[in-house]
Amino acid sequence: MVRGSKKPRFGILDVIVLAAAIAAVAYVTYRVDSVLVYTWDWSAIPGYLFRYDEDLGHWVPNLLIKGLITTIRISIWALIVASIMGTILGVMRTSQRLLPRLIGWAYVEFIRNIPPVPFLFLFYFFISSQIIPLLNIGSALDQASPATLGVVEFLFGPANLIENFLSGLISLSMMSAAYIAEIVRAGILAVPKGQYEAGSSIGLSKLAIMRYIVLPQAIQRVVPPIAGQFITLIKDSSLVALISIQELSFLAMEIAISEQRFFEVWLFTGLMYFTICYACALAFGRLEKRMGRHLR
Amino acid sequence: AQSVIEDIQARGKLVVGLSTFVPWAMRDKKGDLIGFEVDVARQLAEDMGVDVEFVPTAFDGIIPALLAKKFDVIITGMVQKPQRNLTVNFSHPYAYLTVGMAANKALAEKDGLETMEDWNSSDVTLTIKRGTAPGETAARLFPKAKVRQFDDDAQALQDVLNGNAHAFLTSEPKPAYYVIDNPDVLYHPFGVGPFDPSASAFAVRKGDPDALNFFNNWIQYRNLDGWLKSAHAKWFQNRDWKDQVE
Amino acid sequence: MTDHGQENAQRFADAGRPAIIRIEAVNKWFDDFHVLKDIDLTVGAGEKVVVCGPSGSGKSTLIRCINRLESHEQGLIEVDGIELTDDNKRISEIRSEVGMVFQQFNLFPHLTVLENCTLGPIRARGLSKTDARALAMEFLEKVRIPEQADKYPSQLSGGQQQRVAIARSLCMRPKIMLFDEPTSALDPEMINEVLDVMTELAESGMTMLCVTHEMGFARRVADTMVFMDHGEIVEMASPETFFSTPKSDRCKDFLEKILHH
Amino acid sequence: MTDHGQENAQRFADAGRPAIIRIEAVNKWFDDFHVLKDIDLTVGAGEKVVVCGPSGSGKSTLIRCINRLESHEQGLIEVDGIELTDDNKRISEIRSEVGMVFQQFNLFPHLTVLENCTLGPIRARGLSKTDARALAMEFLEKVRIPEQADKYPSQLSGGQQQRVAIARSLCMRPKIMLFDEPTSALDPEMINEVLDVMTELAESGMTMLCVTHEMGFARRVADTMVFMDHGEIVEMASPETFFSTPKSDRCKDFLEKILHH
Amino acid sequence: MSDSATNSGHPGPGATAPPTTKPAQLWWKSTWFDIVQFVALGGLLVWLTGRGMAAMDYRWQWYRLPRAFYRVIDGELIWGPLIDGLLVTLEIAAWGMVLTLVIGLVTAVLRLSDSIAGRILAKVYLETIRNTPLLVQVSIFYFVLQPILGINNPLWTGILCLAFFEGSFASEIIRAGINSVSRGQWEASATVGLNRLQAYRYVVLPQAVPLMLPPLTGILVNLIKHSAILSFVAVFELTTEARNLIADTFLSFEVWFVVGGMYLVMTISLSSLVALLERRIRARG
Ligand SMILES: Nc1ncnc2c1ncn2[C@@H]1O[C@H](COP(=O)(O)OP(=O)(O)OP(=O)(O)O)[C@@H](O)[C@H]1O
Ligand SMILES: Nc1ncnc2c1ncn2[C@@H]1O[C@H](COP(=O)(O)OP(=O)(O)OP(=O)(O)O)[C@@H](O)[C@H]1O
Ligand SMILES: [Mg+2]
Ligand SMILES: [Mg+2]
Repeated sequence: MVRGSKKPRFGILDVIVLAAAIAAVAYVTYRVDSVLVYTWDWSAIPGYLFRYDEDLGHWVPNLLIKGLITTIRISIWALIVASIMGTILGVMRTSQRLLPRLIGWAYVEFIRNIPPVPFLFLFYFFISSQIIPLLNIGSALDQASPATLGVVEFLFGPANLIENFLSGLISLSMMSAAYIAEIVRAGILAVPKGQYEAGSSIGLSKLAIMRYIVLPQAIQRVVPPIAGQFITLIKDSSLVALISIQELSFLAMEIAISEQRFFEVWLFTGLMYFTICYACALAFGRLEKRMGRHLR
Repeated sequence: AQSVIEDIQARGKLVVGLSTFVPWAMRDKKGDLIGFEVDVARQLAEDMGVDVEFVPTAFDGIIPALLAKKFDVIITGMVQKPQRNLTVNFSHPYAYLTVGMAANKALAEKDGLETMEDWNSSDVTLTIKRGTAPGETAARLFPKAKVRQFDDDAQALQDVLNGNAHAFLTSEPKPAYYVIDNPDVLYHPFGVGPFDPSASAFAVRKGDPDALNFFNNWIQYRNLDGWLKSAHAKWFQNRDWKDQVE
Repeated sequence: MTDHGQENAQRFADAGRPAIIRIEAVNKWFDDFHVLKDIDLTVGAGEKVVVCGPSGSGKSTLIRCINRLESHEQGLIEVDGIELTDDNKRISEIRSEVGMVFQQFNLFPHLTVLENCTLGPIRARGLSKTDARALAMEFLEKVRIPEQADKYPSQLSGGQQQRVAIARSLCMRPKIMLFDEPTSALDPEMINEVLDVMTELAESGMTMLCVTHEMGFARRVADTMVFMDHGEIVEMASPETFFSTPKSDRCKDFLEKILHH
Repeated sequence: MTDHGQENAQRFADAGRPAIIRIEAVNKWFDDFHVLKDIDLTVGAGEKVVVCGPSGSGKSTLIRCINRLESHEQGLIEVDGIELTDDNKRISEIRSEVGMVFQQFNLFPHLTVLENCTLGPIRARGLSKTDARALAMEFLEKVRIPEQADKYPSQLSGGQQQRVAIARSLCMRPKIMLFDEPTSALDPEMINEVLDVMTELAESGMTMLCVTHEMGFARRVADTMVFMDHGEIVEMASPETFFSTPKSDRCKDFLEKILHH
Repeated sequence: MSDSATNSGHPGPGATAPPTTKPAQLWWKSTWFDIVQFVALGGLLVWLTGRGMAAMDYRWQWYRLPRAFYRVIDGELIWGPLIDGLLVTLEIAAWGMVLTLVIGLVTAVLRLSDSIAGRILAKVYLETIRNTPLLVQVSIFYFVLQPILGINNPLWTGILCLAFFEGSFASEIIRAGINSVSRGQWEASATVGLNRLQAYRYVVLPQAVPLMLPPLTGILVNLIKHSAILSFVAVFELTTEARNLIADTFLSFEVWFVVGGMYLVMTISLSSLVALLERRIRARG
């Protein structure tokens, strides 16, 4: 009767749910054969994962894997940058002073309320196209040794698109940071006031309280929502195709168009996303358990 | 201001923006870019004595990138239209398109669509790829019909195959190929067409007459010596390239 | 209320102790709510003061002002000769002189018992890890739970947690200990183990200011009882006088309520 | 533990009261943790039973089993002749016979005091609004806070909240009242006002089963004291015997700890 | 709230007005100075963006835009594509929210139930939706499920798909809201004789809903933002219209900025509306 007081058991609801699920699946399978005008052909997909390069004499990754690597690369970078930005913004939003709170608030509201495409355009074409050329990355890379170039390409992708990569990375991070800031803020606010007081009563400075007491506890609380945010980030990274970055969904689209195998490519790409996102969710779940061992 | 032609030469590299559009530009099995446009750009670069770099970009991002000087030129089967020409400059045409139509047999029969007049009805749904010439064709020939725009032909085709829409319009020779591929479902309605010849051209930024002059003359030059024609034929007259892709 | 000021000074001269906390005419407001009204209180080194009074009377606020978890708006608070102002440096000086134990323990749940005790000494006092550990173990023994050093707070009973909190404060080697209802969140069987530790601490000569309703403890340990109501110190006396002949009606009332059951 | 069963029946035959709660050989586990071990307890109509024991000994679990907030896995519990099983209909019958007051009050914060009291009668009993109001006002007067009827729980003191909780239970006109440490979340000055209400209720002849550590109250009110430890009933006796000559060491220990301060 | 007991009828000798001796605030610590700094910072950003626009030497053609909103032909007002699209987007948001809430509630209740099959079904649904891109879901809904289920309407397919997507997030919010009502409230409901449904209706939801409102607003905002993805399957919402317009005119920047602004107005007015609603609900409790 009381929620959560009982172990799961098999009841009438199960029968209804199961029956509904089975009926739905049966109906869909029946209709797939009779309605959908489409001949499935999955044969081309494996070749786009890896192919045998006759010149080099070994297997090399093809478009889908390359795209996947780009997606993972930009997602990881963006998560790192977004976490740092988000933490700073989140701390700002809990500040005693008005100015940091105002800045944090304005940032979060702006990002959360504007659709990604206009934001990306605004940022890429007007802001980063002013700032990034100042860094002179292009000419620096022209003079770089092959070894340096290799490292840079491993970290940031093809040298000719590095400015795009950085812009895409920053815009993705900026978008994610707004959400992470909210998560961090909630995490910080969830740490009871008594913890701050206990910290200051043993003589710790404000910074030390943040560093040794509040953030460690806040982080534990924010791991699950951050995991969700990371997954969203991976999925939303497809946006950067607009600025010429060859990530997974863009290349999948190109293959789908070239091959005229629309569903197979998309379903398979969906599966690839699912795999990395779900793996990510599981990994974060582990992390959460490990960190939560000692907290009630 | 300095012309982009000088930039290209100083850099030793021609940067071309394009988006995938069969058979203009697409990926082969190795993941490399192939297609009519790719040949054109390669030849253009060769004639200029520079390397070529392709930057595949989603169609929505391609014009802003050109305007923001991320590319030197867009070569992607872009059709000249007056409204577009107000924003960018177009070169002389280097290829011509005609629009064909493939329709869903069962749906057309059910709704009794026979003549051109029948098709011009608000009950009819047509599909096209966004930003391509068939849009105009549909609006001119069938002003009453509903038009759905997709990001790609494959989607537009599937919508018709699924029976969601009556017919789709795209540049020849694809409609013909699709009918051959799906003989039970698709057919060419009322045996007319192809319609509406239109022209594809390079797109460049405004305010650069030197570039425009150079590209115009290159196109004319390669037109007169027949290179453009044979390159076009290679990709549009037959589907020998198919096994490079599938 | 300057009566108390005099009474205070009097009492104080008698005992011949040097003052370690001086509170003079302190007023404090929460927005428009006048929470401390003209408080005068002097505590001598080694003196044990027990503060009691109804809920909301300002007891917690008073002792939180003493280590500046709250700031007062009028009057003077001096701890060990240092006046409490907005000056940050002084605050941290004060904080290292004054230990505080809270009703809700406020242990750091992500740190072990030992880490709870060494965090302050290492980060605020700059002790080496080894020294801090030795210090912590000393005080954990004093509160009789050295064997729990490597557990996390959530693995301890309430009484044990509160004893850790006391040890954690002691590790900062404070001259004064403040207690804010240290036993009121405890299960009844655990109250005594904490009171015992506090009694020992009192016997060792530590200056203590303690908000509690444990009147048995107060009788045993207090040098001075303070009764607060509505933000004022209504009565201040030795335990004997306080319990046998309370002067004000408010105090009588309160004692009746609290001692009856 | 069937000694207690006999002892129980004995005590009970003496008093000549009909049994209203029968608990026989009840066992309960939380996963692998054996929380109630062979519990036997019979409560007569109008009897007052006070249960005490260390934290975690299973006191709450026992009384929560009686109105089936928890279900037992072995043995028999019968309330007013109805056996507690999984049958939902019976559970709601039981629930309307048995009122319960919690340590944390558990008032509905979004409803006024009056609405708190009338929700059950209206929705579960099907009373009209007017009747439910009249009923609620009657019991609010009994717990001496009729003037607070239109306030929200957050506007009341702890003692007042707990009295509302008692009134809310009484509005269901239960035959039996269960109390789970009703005063342990209260400020000390408020404990008595709640205990007074409970004493009155006891005097009115209500059957009561009360977990509490307020030994003064127990002495005054209880017919029977029950001491639990580690999921067992270790001792069961009249208050006189219980406080003067506890039999088991565990019970002695416990009483010492709890009565000392 | 708490001053009823403490503040009344007991002025005490020291109960004067708050002290006048409070030190005056330093000007660089005052609220208005923070606001000035904030405005200055905002101005700097706008200026930077403006400079970026100028540096591109792009010829802005804003004057071509009004036609996208309305035209007057023979004295008759005809709404342009952006207005049409806006209306469709609002329609999607309205229906989408209703469906999202229904799906979210059902999923949340299934996950909180004792039923094994219910929990598993809910879990599978959540994981699938959350770990795949919306784009993939939209294509599958449109090209695979639509013909199978026989929904002959892209708009409704789109709404359904969005609702399933956002519903997965809504369900977590609803679940968290319900879970945040303490267990004691359920138990108290049971002891005053309410059954499970009544406990939900009279005790739990009235407390949970105010908690859920702010995050649910986020969902609605996302619903509006994500509806843009339906342009992929030719639903005539705002983004589709915008993209078609751009494909015809190549006025990318002008159109995107205006459309971005339109979304911003929609989402912000929505958030403010819900904030207002929330305040009213809070005021009652
Ligand atoms: N931060 C604050 N803001 C506003 N009012 C406060 C604040 N802290 C405390 N108060 C109010 O000040 C009054 C005194 O609070 P204080 O905690 O000092 O009382 P107390 O005597 O310790 O009571 P208790 O025995 O309940 O702990 C109370 O009425 C309380 O509501
Ligand atoms: N839902 C539950 N799941 C698992 N273990 C539980 C649950 N509820 C209680 N327990 C455990 O059962 C034991 C008895 O709990 P119970 O609440 O009955 O003790 P108690 O005598 O009421 O203690 P207290 O005086 O602290 O209220 C405790 O060890 C507790 O940890
Ligand atoms: Mg207090
Ligand atoms: Mg209990």
